[in-house]
Amino acid sequence: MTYEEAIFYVIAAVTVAGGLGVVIARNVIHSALFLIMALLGVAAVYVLLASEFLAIVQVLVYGGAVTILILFAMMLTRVRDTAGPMDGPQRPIAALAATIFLGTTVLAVTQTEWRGNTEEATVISIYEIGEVLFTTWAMPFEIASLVLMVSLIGAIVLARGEEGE
Amino acid sequence: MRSIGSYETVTFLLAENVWLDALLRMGIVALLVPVGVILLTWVERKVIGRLQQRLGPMHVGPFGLLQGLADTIKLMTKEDVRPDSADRPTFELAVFVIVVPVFMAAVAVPFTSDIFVRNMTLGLFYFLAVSSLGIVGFVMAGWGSDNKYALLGGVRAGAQLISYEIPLILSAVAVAMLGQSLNLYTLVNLQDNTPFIAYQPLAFIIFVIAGLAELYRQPFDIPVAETEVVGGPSVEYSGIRWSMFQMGEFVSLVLISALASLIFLGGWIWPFSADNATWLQVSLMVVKTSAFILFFMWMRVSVPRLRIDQLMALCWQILLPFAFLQIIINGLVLVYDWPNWTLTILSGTAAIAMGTLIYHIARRSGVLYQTSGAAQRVGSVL
Amino acid sequence: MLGILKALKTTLRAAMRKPVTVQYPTEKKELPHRSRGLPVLLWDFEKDEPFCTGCQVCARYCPVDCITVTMKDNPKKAAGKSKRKKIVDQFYLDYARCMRCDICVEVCNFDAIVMNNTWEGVELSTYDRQDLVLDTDALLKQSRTGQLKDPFREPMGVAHSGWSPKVEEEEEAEETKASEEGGEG
Amino acid sequence: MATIDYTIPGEPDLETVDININVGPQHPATHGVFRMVLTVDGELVTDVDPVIGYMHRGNEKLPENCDYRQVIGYHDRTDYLAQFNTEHCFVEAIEKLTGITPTERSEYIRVILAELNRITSHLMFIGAFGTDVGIFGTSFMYAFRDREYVQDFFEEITGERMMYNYFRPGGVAWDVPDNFRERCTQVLDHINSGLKDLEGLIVDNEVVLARCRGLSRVSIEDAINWGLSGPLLRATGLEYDLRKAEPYSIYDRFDFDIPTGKAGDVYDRVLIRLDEMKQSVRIVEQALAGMPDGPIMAEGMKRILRVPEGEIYMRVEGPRGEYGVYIVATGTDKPYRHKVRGASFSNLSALRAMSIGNYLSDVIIILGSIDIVLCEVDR
Repeated sequence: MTYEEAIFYVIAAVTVAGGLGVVIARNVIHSALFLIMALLGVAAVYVLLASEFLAIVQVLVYGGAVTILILFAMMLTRVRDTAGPMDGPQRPIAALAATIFLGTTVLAVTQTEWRGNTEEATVISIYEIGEVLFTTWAMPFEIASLVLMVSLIGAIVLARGEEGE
Repeated sequence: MRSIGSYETVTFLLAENVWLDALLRMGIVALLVPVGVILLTWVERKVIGRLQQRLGPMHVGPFGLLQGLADTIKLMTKEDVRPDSADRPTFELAVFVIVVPVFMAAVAVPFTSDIFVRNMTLGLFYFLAVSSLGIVGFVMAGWGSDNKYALLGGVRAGAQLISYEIPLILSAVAVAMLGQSLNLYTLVNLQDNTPFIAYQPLAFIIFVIAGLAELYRQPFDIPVAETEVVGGPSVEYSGIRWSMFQMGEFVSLVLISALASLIFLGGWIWPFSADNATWLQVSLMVVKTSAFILFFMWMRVSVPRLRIDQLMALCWQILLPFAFLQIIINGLVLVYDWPNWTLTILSGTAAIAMGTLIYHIARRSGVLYQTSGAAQRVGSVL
Repeated sequence: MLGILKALKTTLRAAMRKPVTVQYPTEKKELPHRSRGLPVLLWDFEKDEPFCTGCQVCARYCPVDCITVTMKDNPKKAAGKSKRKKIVDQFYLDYARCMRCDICVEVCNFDAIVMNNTWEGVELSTYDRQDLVLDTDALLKQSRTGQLKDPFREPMGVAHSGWSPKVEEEEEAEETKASEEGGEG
Repeated sequence: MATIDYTIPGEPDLETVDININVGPQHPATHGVFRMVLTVDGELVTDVDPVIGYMHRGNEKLPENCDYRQVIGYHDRTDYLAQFNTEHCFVEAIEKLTGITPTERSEYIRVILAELNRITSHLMFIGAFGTDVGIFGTSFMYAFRDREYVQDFFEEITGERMMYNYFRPGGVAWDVPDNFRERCTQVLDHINSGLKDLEGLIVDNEVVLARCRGLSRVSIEDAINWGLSGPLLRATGLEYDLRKAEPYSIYDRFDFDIPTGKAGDVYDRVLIRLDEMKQSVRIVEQALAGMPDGPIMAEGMKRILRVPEGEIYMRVEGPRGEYGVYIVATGTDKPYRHKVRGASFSNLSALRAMSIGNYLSDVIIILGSIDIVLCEVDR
């Protein structure tokens, strides 16, 4: 086992633990904190795959911003511990759905024919990402930003409308 | 061995092994940083003392030089109190979540051409991303302490730090556009004739303001406001845990100052040549970084605190549009290949416009910052 | 922006000046002659006995009742060494209660009590509140050892403050009566 | 109190709650041991519940068992930042009841000391206000630096730094030192130069402007209805100062202005206090020039001061507003009833109305701008 592999297993364990924590923790804030842990674990996996840019974006957007907003919303609510049992009559359906999802994911990962060299991490420089983003994928990129803009304006309109009432 | 990253240069400090080398460098950072912090607390108290016509610490050692050490010993031996109703794991982990990202950020900062931990292609980006993680720590501390002051402080910290990340990153991006690189080493090397501040005065001002806010120092010390939330997230912490907050604060102070001098003031090169002697590089960096640190301390004793909605208004209504303006200016100049001096003129004009705008808004405070109406809306949303 | 620059200038200007603070425990500023520390008793070096006769006027006028005095016959009078018929027996002063109003000094007819105008009169801290109740010896110590130099006693005994200088017997009686009346009222 | 619907539309289960925040009695922002329970909705204060009484020491009841001259010491302790002003009020009341005329010299000494005391009190306000707004102790240090000069001066005269107990019915306890005039001029010089520092720090500072302009505006009618007095009242634009409106002592001999504000907001209150300090300097200068020599205690003072039967309400313009004392005398040497009207107490009653709807940080400033002395509130 090389260093990288050892480190990968540690990171993977942390990520999985974080993911489990999200669903198991009875306290919503703890869940959110476990989510940060899982997301950072994923970022670490990106680093191992030499995708630094992706890792940094993951940290910046998910680790720093998105989860803070989730925490923010939860801190201001009164719910501290999830009241009542965590399962209900929908338990078998949930189990079925989860199994199907897991199976699909495993199948997808093992059956897909990945393009490029999967034996070794491909180093993609930020210049290449930039170039691809603004040439080949310029249209989807712009559409995505347009969608975000629309939702932003929508949020502002909603917030203002509420105030006006 | 598989590549672990696209590092431009891999220089070995001592051991010819990547892992040992990294460990060694990290060890040096982890050792030097606390020492620096101990000295810096002394400097801060002394500087603030003089600005307030006081003497500052005088008793421990010559000119009170050992005051920081004495404080450290005192804090380490102090009883570590944890409120009974605090959420234990969150409360205890929070300080690490605050301190560790700061140390991680320290990795990316090249202090001179030789003294650095790791020269990263995405150094600037990495620094900003990692330092944003500390916010989680503040929110954790604020929530985990089970204290209303801490909670309010945590909420304020979250809101403020997240918001000011954006102008901070955008102003750094402006510089990165100009240098066509995110590598701090490259960015510094580009400034051998003219530092970027000459081309980007607007970005520089935005960076300093946002940096101040990221460091939550006056006039942006809203999360830790002593007279309002009694120290905010750190209110329930004592002893060594509390000193971790202090350490995080001071290391960030050094790092932000170092970063500002690297990307705007030409780091270890300007105003001399690229192949300065090491001592010259070190002294250049020390002078530039200290200038920022002293400025931040100076601001601390001279300027009162803003209110949270004014802070947000400043960020979203003034800094952010102007940061975008700077990026647009840079884009225009780069795309149409206008000479560099147009950059100076455009950015300088925009900077003056921003200053005037802030000046007028503050004078007519009743208009933008009315307590009722717009401001109340922000409050109820918060 | 301009106002902030002005504030920055102000603090910088202050930094150029000499600091106004002093290193207190090692470096003490001089106390003015009239400084009112806590009250102490004076020692009559000529007769080698306290000035205080234990007349209790200070105890009566103390607004916070921090003084307790008892009187005894002066043994030195019998020996012919002193003119004082009566002398203080026990004098207790609770420094923790004293509010340093100076009234005891003003009413004293024998100039026997003064406010300590040295640093010893203000610097006192103890672990036990009881230690702040001083007895005759402790109160006289400052004066006897000569630490208390030149206490401020000019206004004392002069009609300045409205308190009468001399004890005349009728006035004494009147005063006692008055205080009794007041007590009833 | 504004009623706010705390349910989020469309999310009936997600109910937001207000939290109560205790500011005080142990809090860096409260002046003294004042406590207020703030109900905050996020950052917005929806209710303020002031709690007083932590400092109650029976300062009105105790003097009923005290000789008139012993009471002076208790008056120092009602408003411990304006001791000479409070003593002045009480001493004047006794003099009016008994018909004693204080000597000229002592009147001048009293006015000089009272005005200097007003300056120290306002300096304290500016210092604490700066800290409330968030300057890291600088205004406090500057204010205390200047206060120290005045207090040293007071110590040279009275021997005490805080509880002077110096005024007496009929005059003052003892004469001022010989170098009084020179020292007083020196002190005034220090104040004049020190005020420049404080002005540089606070006046026209954009952050202060943004924070304090338009904050907690009070109209003249409201101010009168709430019983506000002092700088709070004058900030609304009403030119009402007891030194002019109802001249006591020898204030009618001096030429000074009453600074008034326009908006009645926090910023005006600060500016007024800065201006008042300058006016006080003017009064002291005039008083110094006119101070005669002579006795400092009225003739014919008896050992026991018996006040003839009667009652009086005497009021003076303290730094915080109208400081009054009501005395019922029954002919003995002790007051039968002794009531103190603290300016802070009345001013504080407006806190709730001024605060609601403002931000948490602003409420701290509003409280600071009232400039309470809790000893005067609780008595």
